[in-house]
Amino acid sequence: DGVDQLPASERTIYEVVDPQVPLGASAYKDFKPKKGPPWKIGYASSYAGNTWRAAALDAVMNDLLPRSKEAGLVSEVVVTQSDLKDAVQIQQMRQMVDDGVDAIIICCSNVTALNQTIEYAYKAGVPVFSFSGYVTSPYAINGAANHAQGGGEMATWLADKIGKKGNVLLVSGIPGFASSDSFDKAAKDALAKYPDITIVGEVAGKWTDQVAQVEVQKFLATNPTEVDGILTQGAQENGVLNAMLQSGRDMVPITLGGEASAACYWRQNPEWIDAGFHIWPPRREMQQMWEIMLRTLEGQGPKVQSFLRPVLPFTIDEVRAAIPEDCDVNSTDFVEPKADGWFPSAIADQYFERPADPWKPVAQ
Amino acid sequence: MMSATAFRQVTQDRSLFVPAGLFLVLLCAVAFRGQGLFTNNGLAGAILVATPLILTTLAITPIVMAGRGAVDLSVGPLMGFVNVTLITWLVGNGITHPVAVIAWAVGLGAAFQLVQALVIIYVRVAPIIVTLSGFLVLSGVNLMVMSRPGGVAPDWMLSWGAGTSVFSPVLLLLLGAFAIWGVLRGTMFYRNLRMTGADERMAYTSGVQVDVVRIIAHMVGGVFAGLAALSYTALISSGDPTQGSTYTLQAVTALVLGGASLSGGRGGALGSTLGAINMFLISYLLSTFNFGTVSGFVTQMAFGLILVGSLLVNVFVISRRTVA
Amino acid sequence: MGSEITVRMIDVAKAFGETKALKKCDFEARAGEVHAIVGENGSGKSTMAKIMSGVLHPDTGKVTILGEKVASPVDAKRVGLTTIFQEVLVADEASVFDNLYVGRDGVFRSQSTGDRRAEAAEILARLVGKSVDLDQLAGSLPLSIKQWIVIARAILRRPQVLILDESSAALDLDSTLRLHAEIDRLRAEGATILIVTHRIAELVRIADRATILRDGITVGTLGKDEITEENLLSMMTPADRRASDATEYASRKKALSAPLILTATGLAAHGSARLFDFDLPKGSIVGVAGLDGQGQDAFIRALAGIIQPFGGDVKVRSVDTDKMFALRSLDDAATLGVSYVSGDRKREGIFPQQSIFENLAIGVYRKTLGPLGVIRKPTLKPMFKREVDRLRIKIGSPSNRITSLSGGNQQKVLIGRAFVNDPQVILLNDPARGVDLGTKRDLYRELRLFAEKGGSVIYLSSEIEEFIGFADRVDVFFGGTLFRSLTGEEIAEAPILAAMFGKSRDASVDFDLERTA
Amino acid sequence: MISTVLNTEIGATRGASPLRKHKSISIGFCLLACLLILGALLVPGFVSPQNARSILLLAAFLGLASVGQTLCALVGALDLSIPYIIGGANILLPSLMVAGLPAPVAMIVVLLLGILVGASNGALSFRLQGQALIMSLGLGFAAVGAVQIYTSLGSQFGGTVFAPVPGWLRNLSAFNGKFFGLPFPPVIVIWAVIAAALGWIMHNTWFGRSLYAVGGSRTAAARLGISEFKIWTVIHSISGAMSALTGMLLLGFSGGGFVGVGDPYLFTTVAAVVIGGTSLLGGAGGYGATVLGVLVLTVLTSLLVGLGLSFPAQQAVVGLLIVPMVAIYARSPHIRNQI
Ligand SMILES: Nc1ncnc2c1ncn2[C@@H]1O[C@H](COP(=O)(O)OP(=O)(O)OP(=O)(O)O)[C@@H](O)[C@H]1O
Ligand SMILES: Nc1ncnc2c1ncn2[C@@H]1O[C@H](COP(=O)(O)OP(=O)(O)OP(=O)(O)O)[C@@H](O)[C@H]1O
Ligand SMILES: [Mg+2]
Ligand SMILES: [Mg+2]
Repeated sequence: DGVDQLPASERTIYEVVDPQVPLGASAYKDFKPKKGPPWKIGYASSYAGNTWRAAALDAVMNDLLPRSKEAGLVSEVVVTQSDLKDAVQIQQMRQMVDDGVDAIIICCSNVTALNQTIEYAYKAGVPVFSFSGYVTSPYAINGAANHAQGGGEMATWLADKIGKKGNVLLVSGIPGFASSDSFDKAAKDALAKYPDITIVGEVAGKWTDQVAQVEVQKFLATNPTEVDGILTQGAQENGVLNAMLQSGRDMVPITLGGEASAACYWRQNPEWIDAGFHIWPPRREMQQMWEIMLRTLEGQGPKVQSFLRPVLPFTIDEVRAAIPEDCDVNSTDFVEPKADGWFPSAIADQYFERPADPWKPVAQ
Repeated sequence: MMSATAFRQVTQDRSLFVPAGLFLVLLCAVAFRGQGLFTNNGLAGAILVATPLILTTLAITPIVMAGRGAVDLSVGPLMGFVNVTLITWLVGNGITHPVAVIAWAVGLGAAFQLVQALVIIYVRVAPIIVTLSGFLVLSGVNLMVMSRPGGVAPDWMLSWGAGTSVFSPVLLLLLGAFAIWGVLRGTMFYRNLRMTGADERMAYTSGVQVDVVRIIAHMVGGVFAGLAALSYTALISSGDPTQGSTYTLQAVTALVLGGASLSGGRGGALGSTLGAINMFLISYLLSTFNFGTVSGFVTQMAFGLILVGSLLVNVFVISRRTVA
Repeated sequence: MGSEITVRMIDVAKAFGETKALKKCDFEARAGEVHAIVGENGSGKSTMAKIMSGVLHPDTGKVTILGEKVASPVDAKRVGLTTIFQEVLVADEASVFDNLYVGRDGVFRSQSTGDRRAEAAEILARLVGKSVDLDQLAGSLPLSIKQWIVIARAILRRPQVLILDESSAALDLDSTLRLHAEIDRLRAEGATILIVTHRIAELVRIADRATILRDGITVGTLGKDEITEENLLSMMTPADRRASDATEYASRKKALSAPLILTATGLAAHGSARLFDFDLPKGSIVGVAGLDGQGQDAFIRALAGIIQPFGGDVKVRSVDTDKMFALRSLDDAATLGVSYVSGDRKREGIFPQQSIFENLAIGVYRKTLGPLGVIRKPTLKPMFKREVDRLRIKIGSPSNRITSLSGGNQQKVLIGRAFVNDPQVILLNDPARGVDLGTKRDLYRELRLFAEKGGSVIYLSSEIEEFIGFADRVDVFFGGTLFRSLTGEEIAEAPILAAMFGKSRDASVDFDLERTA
Repeated sequence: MISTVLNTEIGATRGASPLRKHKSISIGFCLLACLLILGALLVPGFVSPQNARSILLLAAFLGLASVGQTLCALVGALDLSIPYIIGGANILLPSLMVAGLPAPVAMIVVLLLGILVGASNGALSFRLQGQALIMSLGLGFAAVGAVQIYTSLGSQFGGTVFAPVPGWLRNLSAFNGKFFGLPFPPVIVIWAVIAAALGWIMHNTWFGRSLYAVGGSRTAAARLGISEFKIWTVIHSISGAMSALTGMLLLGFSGGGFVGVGDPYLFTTVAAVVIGGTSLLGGAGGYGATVLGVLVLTVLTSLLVGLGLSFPAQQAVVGLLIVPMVAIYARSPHIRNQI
């Protein structure tokens, strides 16, 4: 199948993976777009309420789109938002297809609900790219960090950090969303290896700091139990941190996913922890998806259905480099890997049948 | 037999003016914004996406018509309940035969509504409270049955969600519901229902079996909720415990947009269908604008304003009638 | 006359909590007779009718209709019993046709409209006297037509037993005659017709027998020849209550020459009615009479500022400045000291979930407001006590709900609500409806006292007897306008009745005469 | 909520003795006591100052949000705009502060806007009666949409607004807030004061009495010169104001503006009103009852959490509880007794 065609170095990324993530060969190996560039792209997001989505959209509108326009690759991006309503997202995607977009990027949706619509798009010659999460449809191309591997790695880090024993609070994302569930599943599997660690509670932070803060506060207030560490998904760790700060309890290790705000607290309290994780850096992931999309549209022939990236740990030095000493604990930004640090073109080339620089397509 | 009088009644029914007017306006606007909707695929998709809402709206229609302010808040979660049990309990256990699946959906919907009707009638608690309770219970139970979206619809249903042909099985579900309604409309039940909703005491003293009428109204609503769940399952080809709840507000809104009165007596399938289609068209129309980042918010605001406007116009039209 | 017994009640009792509506009710009616049920307000007539119809179940005793037990309106329909209830039950949102045939068929059976439409159109035309569009919504029709719809609904069922609970109360003479013709027709077909009515003249003409109820007990049945006013009254009312009230009123000196406190000029009850003027001398009691729908109701509401009269002005003399001020709204009425008491206490009087105290005191809150709309509570208790004593309201604890009181006492509370503001004019819109005699007497006495102290009263009533010996003047409405003002000797049954039917001064009204004319 | 069913309620409480009148209150107290005893027995640490504090804090938010719902229920209306006004206020306040308005001014602006939305709610829906809830839903949508558009101008996100929450606001409503040195957040006191004031107003002012009058019988109230329009407008304005206030106070609790904070209050406010014993049909009940309802609901939730029930299970249990609760004190009379 698809992953077998990757070089061994890349295949390791797929070792720990959510079993639902489709790993087959891509349906777009021999794909030719309906027409040549510039293409019209649809971005059907399911939600717009948090900083992470905002950063991702910002990457499209203020970085990727202008650059693509300059390169004559993309003419416009149509953005819709469905407020977490599947039916609405389905309708918006179909509308995009009917209105003649050349590719659709979807964001972090229900893993199965859109499958029929994706097939509909495929039949109309419109490839669908699922960004930062997977869908099970064989006609979609998924691009994301390997959230299962990330969950496992972050859980292991936390377990070590608290001395392999104690009570852990798990702050999940949006239950039911692909990346959220992959993360939780692997994280729980990893923690299960430590008999002295108990998960004392599980709350949903919805990848929104305020929600995470409220939920964790409620948990801490109504559960007098000791909490020794908090395992939280990314894009909400600052809420978790604030909840801890407010509760008046002693600070415990919390997994960091790249929010500049929480990273700032770390920068000011360097003794607190020893690592953070780029688990879903919004701009880099979007860039990854965007480049995969460009390459596919250029007919480079993706080999796999799912492009997974390993979760990258980062150190306080990287944080120091990224944000200043007098950083803002309310920042809405993210600490992200360097532009080519996430999905370098040398590696990307290995994922395509006919690799080329996506930004300088050979004239067709 | 849609006789001349029935036609006259429909045209006389001022409560349809606003939804019908809004429908025409929206249709023109959509046509102006792009003809995507008026292609085979566009229509097929529209039917696919709008059917669950139309059917949930139809599901609360008889219940609201039965009066006592019986806005059925539980309808969305009920649809979700049918959806998740279908996927988890039936398909999850290898039961995928179409007859079994359809019987389950329809039967479960009707059974739940029967329970609600019995509580309303015999415990004599206000319907809105009973259905609020149903809403909370089912919203919770749905997540207990299925903690996260997933599963797959039966194979035979997968093609339903393709939405590439106007004459899809989903359309059949819709037509089936209309047929049931059409048959009922031709019987005394329909009149008894309207009279019960309009003035229950009058109906009761005139020898209408108001309790039976109420029970049937609920069960018909339950059957429609079951059909709605089938079309919804076809739409997402899977189970989703979270989406049902959002359908309650949408259905009640569509009902009111369709000119029905939440206090009973006024309303009908035609109005409800128009209301639900209007909701779809509003959302379709707004999606044709590229509002970029704020699209969701503009949609929400515009939707609210259209709702407010059409309610106000409705009041105007209807109060004109009582003056006349 | 057939002698087959169609309706039989043996030893029936029915209590609503503490209230014993029926204590011992024995009753028989035969096929082919018109049987009247008479009694004071609250004596249990409607309860009896509801029990026969299967709406209520008796606590004890046995009821058979045409040999069967009737446990619900559905049963009643099956055995062929139809009831026209006291309240006009019409669905506004449904068409006339649907209103006529509601409940005729089972839950499902398919609709067959063809014959029915013709039949309905014919009967409705016969009853109303003109044709009515069957497809229009009932809500857009006037009350009188709605009443006819209810009657037509019953007649269309060709009942074996028909019960009319005060159904003629709202009909004018012409209509009453058409109803009587219909009743005659049914009787000739062998049906049993039970009528509940307070109109003695009507009874005398149409009833074959009459059963009298007193305090929930059937005290006897009169044959056709025995039905006279004296007989009925002596059986209906306990001896101790029967003493004439007239003596009490006689002493009052007439106040019609006093200065005017309220004047109305150029009014009309509806657009096409003739304009009229009205005046109210200080300290007088003016009765307002009229058949239903003749405009007296709109008139009294217009005086109260509830509705706008067609054209015209209402002016009231202000106590402080002694000048006449226009009264156009409820607020004007409040500032000018005009209080209104409705007889429809259920709909526009009581606040059912509130206490007795609250129901009375709410009338005066506005006068006792301190800064920021704060109610000055200490003044209220004495005021409440004063009114309760004055009106002899029988209450338990003032904090009980008003609905724990009997209808008459509820009405007294509402009158207390009007008095508590020390008004200069009180408008009473049929306040004695559903009120028993003792209560009425208390009410008359208080109003007379009020008038003697300089207050003015406008008293609308549907019962002519109420005016006699009580009102200084009776203004009779007919055709939407003030038809005649009667004073002195003219305040007697015959002249008032004549005027109510739009007859000249001397013509006496007799149902039989009218019929042959 | 629906005027045509108003009369069904009339018989429900006929012949009420004082005991019966306070039936819902006594039942509420019993239930609360039972829950507390159960909690003490079953959940370690349930009866502790910390837990009491957190229950009261969470109850305070629900209680404040339920003020408007109670008043609306008293005239037979439902206000579905509450969650949207809460969410709108929650993001508008920080974004106004970011725009440079001093905090007090920003708060007043938000409060006034809440009142404006509420007032339009009341003014536009008073003729609709039964349809009023959809009107409030529509206006809620419009309002929150507008606020989100405003807040996303110049920033990327409308759903969330990030701005430093002033310390005093944080102190008002955070768990570790201090009330003059006492270890509980002042929002609890704010709630208590508002509850007491409201209870007093309802019984001792013309406004309060006319509110009950309109809810009990519209026509009878109109005869007394009480303007139904005014009452509807005022109570919806109060509802708007209290929702805006709740939204702003929640900012101190959650540490940043998020439009979704109001979502849970859509049906929980209705549930609190109903459990307290205020009829949704108007005329009977009061804020005191709602306070009880809020406490029952919050203690119950806390107990269920303590027992380890998941959120869905909690919701189901609360739902199952409503019908029996209401059945004890607010059954409608049989139709036979309504003829
Ligand atoms: N549903 C009820 N609940 C409690 N008491 C009732 C009920 N219906 C009637 N009553 C009481 O029973 C008694 C008889 O009432 P009923 O209506 O039968 O009198 P009626 O003779 O019809 O009077 P009217 O001439 O006013 O119509 C009255 O005291 C009344 O208050
Ligand atoms: N379900 C009930 N429970 C207790 N009391 C009732 C009930 N229904 C009616 N009553 C009381 O019975 C009395 C009259 O009731 P009823 O319904 O017979 O009045 P009515 O005949 O419609 O009106 P009217 O006063 O014109 O005769 C009132 O005191 C009322 O409060
Ligand atoms: Mg009576
Ligand atoms: Mg009666």
